[in-house]
Amino acid sequence: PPRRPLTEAQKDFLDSALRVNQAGELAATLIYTAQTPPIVRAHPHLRPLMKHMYDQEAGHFDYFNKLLAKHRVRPTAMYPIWQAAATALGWGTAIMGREAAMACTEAVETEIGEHYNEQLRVLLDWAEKLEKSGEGVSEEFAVLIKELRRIRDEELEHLDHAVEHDAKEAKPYELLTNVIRGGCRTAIWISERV
Amino acid sequence: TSANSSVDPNEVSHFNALASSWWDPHGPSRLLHLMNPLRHDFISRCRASTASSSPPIRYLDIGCGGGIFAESAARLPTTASVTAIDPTPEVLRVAEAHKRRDPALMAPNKLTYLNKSIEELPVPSSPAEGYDVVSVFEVLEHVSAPGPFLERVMQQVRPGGWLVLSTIARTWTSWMVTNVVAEDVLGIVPKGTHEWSKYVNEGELKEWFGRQKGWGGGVGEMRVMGVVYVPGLGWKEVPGGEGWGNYFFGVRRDEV
Amino acid sequence: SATTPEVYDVVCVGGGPAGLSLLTSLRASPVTSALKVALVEGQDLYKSRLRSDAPLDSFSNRCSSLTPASVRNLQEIGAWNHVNHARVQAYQEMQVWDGVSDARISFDWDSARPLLSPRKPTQPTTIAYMIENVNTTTALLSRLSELGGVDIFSASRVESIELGADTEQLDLSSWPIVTLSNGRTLAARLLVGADGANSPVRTFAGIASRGFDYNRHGVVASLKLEGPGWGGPNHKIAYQRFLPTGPIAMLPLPGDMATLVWSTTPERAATLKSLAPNDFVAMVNAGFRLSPTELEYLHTLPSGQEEEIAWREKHTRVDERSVPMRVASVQQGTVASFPLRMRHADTYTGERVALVGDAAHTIHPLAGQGLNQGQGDAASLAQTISEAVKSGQDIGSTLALESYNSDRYAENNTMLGVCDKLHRLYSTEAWPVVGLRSVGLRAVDAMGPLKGFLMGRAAGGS
Amino acid sequence: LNRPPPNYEGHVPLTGLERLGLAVGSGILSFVDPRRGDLIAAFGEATAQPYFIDQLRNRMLLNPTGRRILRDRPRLTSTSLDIPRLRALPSNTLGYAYIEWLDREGVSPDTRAAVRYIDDEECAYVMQRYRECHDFYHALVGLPVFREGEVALKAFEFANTGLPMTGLAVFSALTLKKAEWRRFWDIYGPWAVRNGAKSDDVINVYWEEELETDVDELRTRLGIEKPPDLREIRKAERERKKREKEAKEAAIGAATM
Amino acid sequence: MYQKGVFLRQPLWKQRSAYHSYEHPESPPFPPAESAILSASLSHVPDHGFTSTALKLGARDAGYPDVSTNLLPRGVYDLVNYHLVTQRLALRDALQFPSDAENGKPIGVGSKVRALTLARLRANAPIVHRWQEALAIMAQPGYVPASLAELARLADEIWFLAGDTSVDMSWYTKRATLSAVYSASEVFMTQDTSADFVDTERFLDARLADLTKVGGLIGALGEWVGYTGHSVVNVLRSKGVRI
Amino acid sequence: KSPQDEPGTTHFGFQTVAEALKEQKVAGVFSSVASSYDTMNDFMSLGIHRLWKDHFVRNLNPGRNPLTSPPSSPSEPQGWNILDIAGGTGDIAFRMLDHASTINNDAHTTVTVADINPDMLAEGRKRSLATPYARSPRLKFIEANAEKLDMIPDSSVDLYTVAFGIRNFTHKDVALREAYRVLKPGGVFACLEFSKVNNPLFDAVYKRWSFSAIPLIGQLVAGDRDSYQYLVESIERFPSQEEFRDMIKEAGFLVPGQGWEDLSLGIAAIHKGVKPLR
Repeated sequence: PPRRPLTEAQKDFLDSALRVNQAGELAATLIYTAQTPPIVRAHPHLRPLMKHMYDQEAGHFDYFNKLLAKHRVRPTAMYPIWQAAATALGWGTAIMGREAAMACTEAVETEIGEHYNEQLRVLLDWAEKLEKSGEGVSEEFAVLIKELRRIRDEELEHLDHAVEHDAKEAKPYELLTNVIRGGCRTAIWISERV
Repeated sequence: TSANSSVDPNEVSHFNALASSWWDPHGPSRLLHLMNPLRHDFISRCRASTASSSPPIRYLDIGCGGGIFAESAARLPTTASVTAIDPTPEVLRVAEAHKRRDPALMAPNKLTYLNKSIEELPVPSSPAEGYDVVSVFEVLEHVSAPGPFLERVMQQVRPGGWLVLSTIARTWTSWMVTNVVAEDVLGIVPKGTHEWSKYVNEGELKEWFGRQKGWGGGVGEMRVMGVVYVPGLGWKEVPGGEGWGNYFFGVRRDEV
Repeated sequence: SATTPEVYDVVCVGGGPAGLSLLTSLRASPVTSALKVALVEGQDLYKSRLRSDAPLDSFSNRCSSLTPASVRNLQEIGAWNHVNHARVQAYQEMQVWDGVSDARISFDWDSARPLLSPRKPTQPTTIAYMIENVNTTTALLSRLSELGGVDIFSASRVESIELGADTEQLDLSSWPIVTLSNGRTLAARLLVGADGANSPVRTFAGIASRGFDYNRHGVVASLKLEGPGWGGPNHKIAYQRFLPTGPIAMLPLPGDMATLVWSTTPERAATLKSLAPNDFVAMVNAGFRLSPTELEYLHTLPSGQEEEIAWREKHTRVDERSVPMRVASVQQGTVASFPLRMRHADTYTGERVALVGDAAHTIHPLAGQGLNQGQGDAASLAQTISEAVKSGQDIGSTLALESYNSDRYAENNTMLGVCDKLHRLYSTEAWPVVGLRSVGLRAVDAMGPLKGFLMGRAAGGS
Repeated sequence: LNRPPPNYEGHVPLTGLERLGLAVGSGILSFVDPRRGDLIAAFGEATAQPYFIDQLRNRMLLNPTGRRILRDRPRLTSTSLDIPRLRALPSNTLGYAYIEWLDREGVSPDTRAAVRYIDDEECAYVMQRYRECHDFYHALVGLPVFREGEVALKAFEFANTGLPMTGLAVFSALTLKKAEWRRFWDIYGPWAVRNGAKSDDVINVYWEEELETDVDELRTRLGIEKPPDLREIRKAERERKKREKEAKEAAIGAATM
Repeated sequence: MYQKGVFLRQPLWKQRSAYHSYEHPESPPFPPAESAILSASLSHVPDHGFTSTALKLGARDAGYPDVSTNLLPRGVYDLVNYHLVTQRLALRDALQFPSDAENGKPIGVGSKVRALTLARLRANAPIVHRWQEALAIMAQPGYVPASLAELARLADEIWFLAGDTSVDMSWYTKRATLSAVYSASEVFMTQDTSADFVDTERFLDARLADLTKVGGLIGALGEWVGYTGHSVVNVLRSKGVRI
Repeated sequence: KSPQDEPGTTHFGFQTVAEALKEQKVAGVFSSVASSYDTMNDFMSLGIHRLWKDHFVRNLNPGRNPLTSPPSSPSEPQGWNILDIAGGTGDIAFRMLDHASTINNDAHTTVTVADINPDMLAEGRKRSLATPYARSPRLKFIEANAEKLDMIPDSSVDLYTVAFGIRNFTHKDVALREAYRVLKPGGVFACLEFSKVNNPLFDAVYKRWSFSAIPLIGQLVAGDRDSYQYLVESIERFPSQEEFRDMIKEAGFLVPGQGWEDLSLGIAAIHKGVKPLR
């Protein structure tokens, strides 16, 4: 059967999902960029790790940029505000010390990982329905699902790195992680809409 | 993480963190690093003032910590060998790891670390076996009984050699500077490093060594240099500073 | 063997003036002479040396002005007497004027003295020395070979730079390992990057370099004037005229020779380079005499400038003594151009890495400070290394290198900023800006002490 | 009073103060009595000096024909122009229009005063050239010499050359009668500004070589639209007013009977 | 499909989402009946303008009685909107850019934008003498948001067809400035009497030139501020300040 | 009819009654209310219903303007043939005729007013005497049940309007199919009716007003609480905008845009449908 056009709700979901992912990856790259100088100056042995994590995040960011341009999705209007916020967050936690920076990475990565899982659940649900209706999953969706899985796994890998480098020992651990996770959730909620 | 994967990664990263805290230029031990050049100046000033033996010199560093002074002494061209002892094994492993990063220090018995306290260190069989320079930097203020400690240390010094130490005077200003400002306000020294009651005044040292026979007999054989840390500019020599702050104290064992 | 790298204390990549000056300082000072030092250079150092008997009527078009401070530094490290002095030209006065409004300032020590006291005879009258870059490098090279003790890898490119390995005997994981084109590997306790604007060492150290492209090209040429200059052979004058498209400068060389540095737009630079010699000579003379509008038209002509300029000069009133002597001829094959950029690295030091010269910063040539900054960097780094050796520190540790960065970064940054702002100030013809800057220029010219202070700073501060 | 030496024969170097005095004096007097051609000329020279004449010369320097004019330095006098030959030219050519215009206005090319107060010798020639070509501008745009036409042309010249004298001359429009002012404000003012700014520099036209070209073709080449002919409008205006008067009288006549 | 609280998911201001799928076909912009009436009415616009008369005539042409013009929810505004949407969608195949310009180097995005904007303006030519009516209709308070949304979609279409793939803040500034330039040129065109709208073309070029100049200035200023900020931080770091 | 009723019964306000009985009850309500019908509507909508009706008619723009539309072939009827269902008092009919003749100066458009309730028709005839169309052939009153319009031939009507009437029909879907039958291809079904308020906050206030105040006023002014109670309940029973639009679609009509236009935040709504050409 010929492929049916996407419903309005599906298009809305994809539109805001891609927008929020791009905003998230932008924030992630800027956090690492701001964290690297102070951290690497104090702990030179961390330079390869920070570079590795940054390269992966830059890869994600580039992937979502291409996706946004290809599917003509509007980037978030809060772009400069997220840029400033992410740089401030990265630099602030780096100044508070290595553990605080790792705790910040841990908090952000848990939030982003959870968010990707949520999106994957919806997409898998669509794929299942398309499969059942015999229309078959479009190549677009298949690639998107595969990429989202890969990106989520890399984010969780960063999470493990952070925990491995004493993220838990940051001084105000509870306060710091909760504030950052709350911030991330609000940012995600806003980016879905604006 | 290091090649041998048998070690649990958490432990390795914890060790890396501790090691980098010793050798982090902006870390907690920044002040000690900045004090190194002054230590070498003081030693060369002490040795120059009296006709002591010509180089190469054998050093003994007591309470070497991460090896900050020991490594720099080992690199000097005039140094024959450096022996550095410290009771805590953890810190010595840090020093050992950092030593392997510099081929110059890997020359045979150029720089040896011993996990011994001063008591366990064997007394040199003959006076000539002693060390030309015995350094006790930032240790005295952590020792509960300075008297017996110094007696054991003095046995290690070769006649004509120098005992050099640096510590903090027990005064109101030193309490304010080291405990309140350095540790709590600026946080440039980790909390709980110093205990004010154990500080030793320069006058007490001078009087104590005066009573030791065979020590500091000749003129200029007992020297003092007061120093203070100015944030932004580093350690600065302050004449008369020994009265109220950090100071260096050097005493020579008489040629017998 | 290729596997275990040779361990060096200092490996300097790049044999330019900055790198050579650093190595010469290290070899010359007793404290640091014990260090094991290596120099890596892509071109063949020896082939490009200045022949001692090079004729005095042909000069390289790559010249720079050495400030008295740089010369003093070269003297200290013993390189100055290796210089071919016959090819060096000191100049005692510098005329700078605004091409649009003809506001003029003249830098010379006797007009820059404090108001009351007459100039002390002992004070030097020279502002700076014009010297070919190749002359400087040859002098440094001969001084270096005189000192000996440097493993020079000439004509060998740097294949790659990576961090070493943590083996049983040694932990070189923080040491940069340089692999050369001939397969040799050098482990550097301190890797010095003196390897030019896009320096591989800087990229290895992960240090970003920020700045602007000026969309301008510097046209250089060696010229023969009609005479030794209005001040005679022992009072040489340098000239710089600020045109809206960029400054045009004529710097004196021995005898009747002079070197030209004309910063202009890429299109105009291309036109200038394509001109016949006589037209080019006429254009250089016009550059100092005719109005910016005239020059704008002349650059549109493919050829025939000479005749057009001859006519126009009859109708333009110019005080010949306040502009350089007429150019007689241009030395064949010396007309070339290079893009002008401003770059500044984020920091000069990293773990076991230090940057000197063009690798750390590229500056607009209008103040002729490019080479001097490099010499200043080299001297300061040599001083830092000797302090570290004296106090037994590992010369590659970031702690030891801190003093170099804090000593040079702010000063270079100010000089870069001043030249950049001067370039922007003088690249417009809007009459309000022209009016203000001309008033400012005349004011500074009138105030002797302020001018003296500026000349002191430009002469290298120390 | 030691004046600096003149740069060219007939040059009278002025100090800043004298220049100001000349400018103000000649300005006011020429405003009062516009027929004083020499005063207008002096006013033009006094005000052009510091910046404006240089701008005009620079615009000539940037244009190939402008440079040729500066190099050849042609002069427009009755001798240099072969008047009879021009009369024989076909009626649509510039030369013929110029001569026919000269006869109609009863003006000769020699009435132009020499330039004396511009310091730079080349700028003096530029002012001289501008003054001599002034009549050609009349021919080109067909504006008559009497006050209204002159003001309209001055407005055009101001927009085209930027000389302050032409700009200030526009103020003399205040002395126009109501209807003339209305016409200037509605038709000729906007025409002058739009065409003056948009078209090429008239100073860069080598008139001597353009004598044979067709006037309309030259006008389109320079990008100037021909303004409505002022004479016809005035004639039509007058007839209309005359007819109105007669009609009014007839009406009064009828009423009285 | 996506159950999370619908009210929460509803974007603050409802706009047709821009996700363009390449495999799933696009649903047609107008239902068949409406597009029949509207396309027929468009042909009457040159004579009757954007009025209900044109709608009635269009309905009649499409075989509908006059009354069925009620099929259009917003009446005459739908006719204007129909014109805008069809012209926007027609842009896609209006211009085929040769793979590379005659001098070898590929045509820049800027010149493509200019060509596309000009093509869109020229598409208004047949009804330009009626366009001021349309502008009046669009200016009614009820229809202003819809018209602005359509203008934004046009700007997005032009930038997309020109091959612009930037998805950061410049995405907004580019579309906003292009919308402003386009609407200014459109208004200018309504009173342009020159042959083949040469004046409009010159007007458009002037505005685009202003745009690049201002863009260049802002870009240079941003670059300079960024550089100065970094150099201040670097100088502080070189003096040992721990930032 | 809500599904849970047994077959054959329908709801009368909130009571469930046998279907046959509903028509009688409805007729009873309207007979008693006929005279004060307008006052009732005023109270129900605070007088706004007059504005709604004006907007409704202007929006439909009845009548063919000979000046602007092309000269139609003689065979084609000049004006529109409009059928106004449940328009007893003629509110809509008079407005349609006024609009057609004054705005579109069309003298041929005819309006047929049909209502099930003779009293409402009588009221309508009485009022029509005061209008210029008293005895003109352009206005006809017929008594008919919207679900059985036998007297109207197929595909004969241009415009089928029903204002505040359809909520009282027992079988709305049948009435809709009947409308589909009588309308010409391209003809328009237009319905103005009370509807659901979409803003939850405003809805709560409106419910308080309609359920407590209106029956009370009905009793005080018209002395008839039950009729007003029924009217208010019937509004609540009436399907929402989406549901009613879907019913129109099921009847075969093409629906413009989203299908309805809310008036005063949804207190009332205009639903439209166009019979496709086929």
